Amino acid sequence: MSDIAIVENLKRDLGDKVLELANPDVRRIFLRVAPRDLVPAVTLLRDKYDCAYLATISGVDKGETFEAVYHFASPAANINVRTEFPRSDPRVPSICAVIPGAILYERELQEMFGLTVEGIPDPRRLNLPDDWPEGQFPLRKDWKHVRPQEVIPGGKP
Amino acid sequence: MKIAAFLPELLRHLFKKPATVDYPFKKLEVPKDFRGTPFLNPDMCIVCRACERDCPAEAIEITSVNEAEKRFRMIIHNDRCIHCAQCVDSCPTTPKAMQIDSLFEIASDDRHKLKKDWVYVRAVLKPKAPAPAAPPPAAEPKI
Amino acid sequence: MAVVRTVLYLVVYPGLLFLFVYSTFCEWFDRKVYARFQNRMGPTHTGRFGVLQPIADFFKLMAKEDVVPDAADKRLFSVLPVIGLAVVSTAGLLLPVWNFDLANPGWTSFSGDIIVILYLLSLPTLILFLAAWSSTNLFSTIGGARVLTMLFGYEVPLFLAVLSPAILADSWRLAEIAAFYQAKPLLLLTNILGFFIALVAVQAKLERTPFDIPHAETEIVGGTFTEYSGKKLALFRLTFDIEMVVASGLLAAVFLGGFPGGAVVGFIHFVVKTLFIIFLLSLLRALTSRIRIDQVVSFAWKYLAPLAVLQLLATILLKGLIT
Amino acid sequence: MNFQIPIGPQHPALKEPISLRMTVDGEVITDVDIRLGYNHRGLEKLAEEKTWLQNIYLTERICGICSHSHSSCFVQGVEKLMELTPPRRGLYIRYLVSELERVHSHLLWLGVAGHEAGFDSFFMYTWRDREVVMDLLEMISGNRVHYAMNTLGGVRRDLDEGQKARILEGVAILRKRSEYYFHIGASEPSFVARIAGVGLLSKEQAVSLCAVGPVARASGVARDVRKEDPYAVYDELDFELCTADTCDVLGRVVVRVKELLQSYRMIEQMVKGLPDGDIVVKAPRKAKPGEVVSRYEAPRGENIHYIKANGSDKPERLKVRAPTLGNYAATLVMLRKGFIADIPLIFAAIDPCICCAERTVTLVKAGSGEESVVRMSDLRRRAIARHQNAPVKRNAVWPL
Repeated sequence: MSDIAIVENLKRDLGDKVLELANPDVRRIFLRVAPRDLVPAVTLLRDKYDCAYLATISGVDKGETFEAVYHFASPAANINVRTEFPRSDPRVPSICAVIPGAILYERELQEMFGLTVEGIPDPRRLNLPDDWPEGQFPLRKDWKHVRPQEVIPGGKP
Repeated sequence: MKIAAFLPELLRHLFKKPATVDYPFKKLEVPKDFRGTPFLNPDMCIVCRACERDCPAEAIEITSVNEAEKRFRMIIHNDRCIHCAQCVDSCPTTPKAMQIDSLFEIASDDRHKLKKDWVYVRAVLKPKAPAPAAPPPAAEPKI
Repeated sequence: MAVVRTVLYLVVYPGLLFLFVYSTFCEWFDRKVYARFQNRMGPTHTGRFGVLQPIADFFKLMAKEDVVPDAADKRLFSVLPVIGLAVVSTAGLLLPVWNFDLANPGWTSFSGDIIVILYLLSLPTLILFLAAWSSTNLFSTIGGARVLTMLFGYEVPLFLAVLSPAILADSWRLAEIAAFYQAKPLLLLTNILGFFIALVAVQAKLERTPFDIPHAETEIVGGTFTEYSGKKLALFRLTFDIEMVVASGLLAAVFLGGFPGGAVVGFIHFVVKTLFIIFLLSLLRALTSRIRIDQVVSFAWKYLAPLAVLQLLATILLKGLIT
Repeated sequence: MNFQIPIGPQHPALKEPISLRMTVDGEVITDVDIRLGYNHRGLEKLAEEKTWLQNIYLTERICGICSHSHSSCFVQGVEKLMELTPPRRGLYIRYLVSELERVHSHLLWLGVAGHEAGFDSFFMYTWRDREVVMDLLEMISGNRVHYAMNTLGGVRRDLDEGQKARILEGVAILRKRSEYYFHIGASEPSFVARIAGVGLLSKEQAVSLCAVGPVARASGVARDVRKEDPYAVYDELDFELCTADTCDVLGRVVVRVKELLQSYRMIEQMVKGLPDGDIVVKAPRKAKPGEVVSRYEAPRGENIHYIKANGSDKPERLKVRAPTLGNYAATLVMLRKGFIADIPLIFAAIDPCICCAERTVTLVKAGSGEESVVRMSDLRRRAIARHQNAPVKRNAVWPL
């Protein structure tokens, strides 16, 4: 199924839910939906477009809004679903019901950006250490890390 | 399913020379352009700081000892260096001021011994171009 | 004079000193042959061709810190290595190497000593289990359970395989069995099947690949020896080395026709035959991969035991024929 | 009565720190909980502070074994952002080194699988033959592990005739050895006994848990980025997709050895068909704003790099998803119902590159079994009882 065919079908199936649809490169399709339409869009992609394989979810901090890009990969093309939500109430629905493997990436999203993923089966912390202070979200742009001055043990500086 | 499928191979190797090399006593020679430790030949350097800017490990540090006589000092922190030879590629001079040798046994117990530094006067460019010997536009020195 | 001979027998020749030196030599031989099978060098720099490497390892371990876990049963934990060493060294004394004369059996070679040596050789397995059990470490508990489970696998085929030549030789005394086969070497060929079964079973007793499950380092870290360190670990490893020498000495005595000749010729026979058996053991070690504990038991009962019974049957039939 | 075994961060079977807590009943694993993060280096945050050129060497150090994969995936994406088209010869050399790296990674894995199963001779021989491909890589790129071959817009070193001849020679030796290992891997009874019927992952589980790479292909899922979404030169090379349908560790050994043989074919095609011309194109220092998803078939599975640029000379966001991460959910399903002896083998079967996958962790409900000391008698009784009714039905032929 070529890219153009996929784009046409997506427009037809999702209708008004599609806020933005781009095909910048061969076998690359970017689709933007509102957070509330995320789960139906993902279910449609899994059932009709054979995108059962979720590669990963990339969180992006765009200043006043957050953005989560869900990278699906079907044998035909790489379809990326994108949602934006304001920084004030960063909530996004969980797609673990549709794709069991997504739990991995949703927890990283939750931990690194401070988003709350509603309906996440296991909100445990991911790869940040247990004694990592609450409220610190490293991948946010405003989280600055000052590298300590390198001290070489022994001898002259 | 063959019993003792590995037997012929094992017996054949019983009296062959072992493949392992007795390293500290017998050394393997290193291929031609192996990436060892970067070093500077100061007379070629035009202090354009391309190497310092492009070094992924921030292992090159150029400080000016004395601005008037254009004396500079470059320190190569060989303990931080990742031996990628990007500094050699980014060096705009021909023949290259930054070069890399093929020395790989550089372990030492004190990191200070790994730091090498050169103090040099900035080379006066041969007046081939009428333009004054300004550093090439591509590099903006970051003092 | 007899007192001097006994002391010499106890302390020097097949006694402690000889067992210590020869077992470290055998370990070196095993490691070197195993390395050469794998096309690599093996120990080379400690002494000529690395001969002193096992001794160097032994003294290094003796100097290392000796940690006893506080939850462990201290007395049992520290006394077990010594008992293990003692048991295996006494088994070494029973080998028909020297100082025995066929006419009147002495304390070093009496009728029934094959049973005693087999019993003494299976004691270390129980000592290993106790060691694993008394160090209350998770991995060693599993290692201990595996040691026992494996015991049920290889013990019966080993006994059957070793006893069938004894039945043919119609005596339970190692020296007589060896003499019987020295007189009629052709009969040795009938025990070839028993020899291979015993080889595999001894490989399991010594816990060497493919049967090194109780201390498989990629699965349960150190297995039975996880908590042992320093002197205790050195003694345990020495116990295993001496056990290897004694087991291969036993197999050589029973299957390869003993060690004829007086002290010196007997000694050369002893060395050549045990080294040949150790060569076969390290060949077996290089050949296979470690198999799981349930596969050991099923392999032992599906293949080893029936073959051992078959060997026993053949021996009894042959015995009927030749008498 | 079961207790928890920590295959803790430090364990001889694990080359890198990862913690697996097994709830064990006798020798059978009933539940698994995995905990990562011991090797998390905050790579994505660091990438936002380095320039494009420096990031090549940063992404190369995500993983020691598949370093060229990550740097090629990154450079491929950035070249799209900067609208650079590297010359054909540069692309051929880049993907020649990536196929050589697949050969060295698979040979390494074969040895590790042998070592985990206790088959040390197999480990010694595979790693001795791996030196042939390591010397080739050192000859080409000047370093055995981090080749630093990639740069923006092409490759940094060229191949001359002598090197091309040496590569063809090396590949011929390696093909003969790989066929021998294929024969050994499938016929040495004690080794097959350890890998046949172990770590079962059915095809449906592989698809639903998003397994990637040889682990999915060993369960019959025919997905390979080089075929599905061919990048650069892979549409001009002919090679087959290697799958097996035994769904166990033996299948993964078979798939990886078949992939080795395919890689040899590709390397020969690339070396013989190496177009001439220059190898690199001048790259600007800044990238125009935009985003790109670049996919690459690493030896362990599919690499995804999502790169977003904001017009400066530093990336705004670099998201890396390494293949091992995709296989963790599948690992936990495989580990359940296995034996303790199988833990390192199943875990090694996905060829875990833990430092790659340190960005996320997966989970399974932790077993409730608490640590308890079992009395000796019932431990032995249970150990024996368990053998009579081995709960695991092995469908594969089991020679022992």
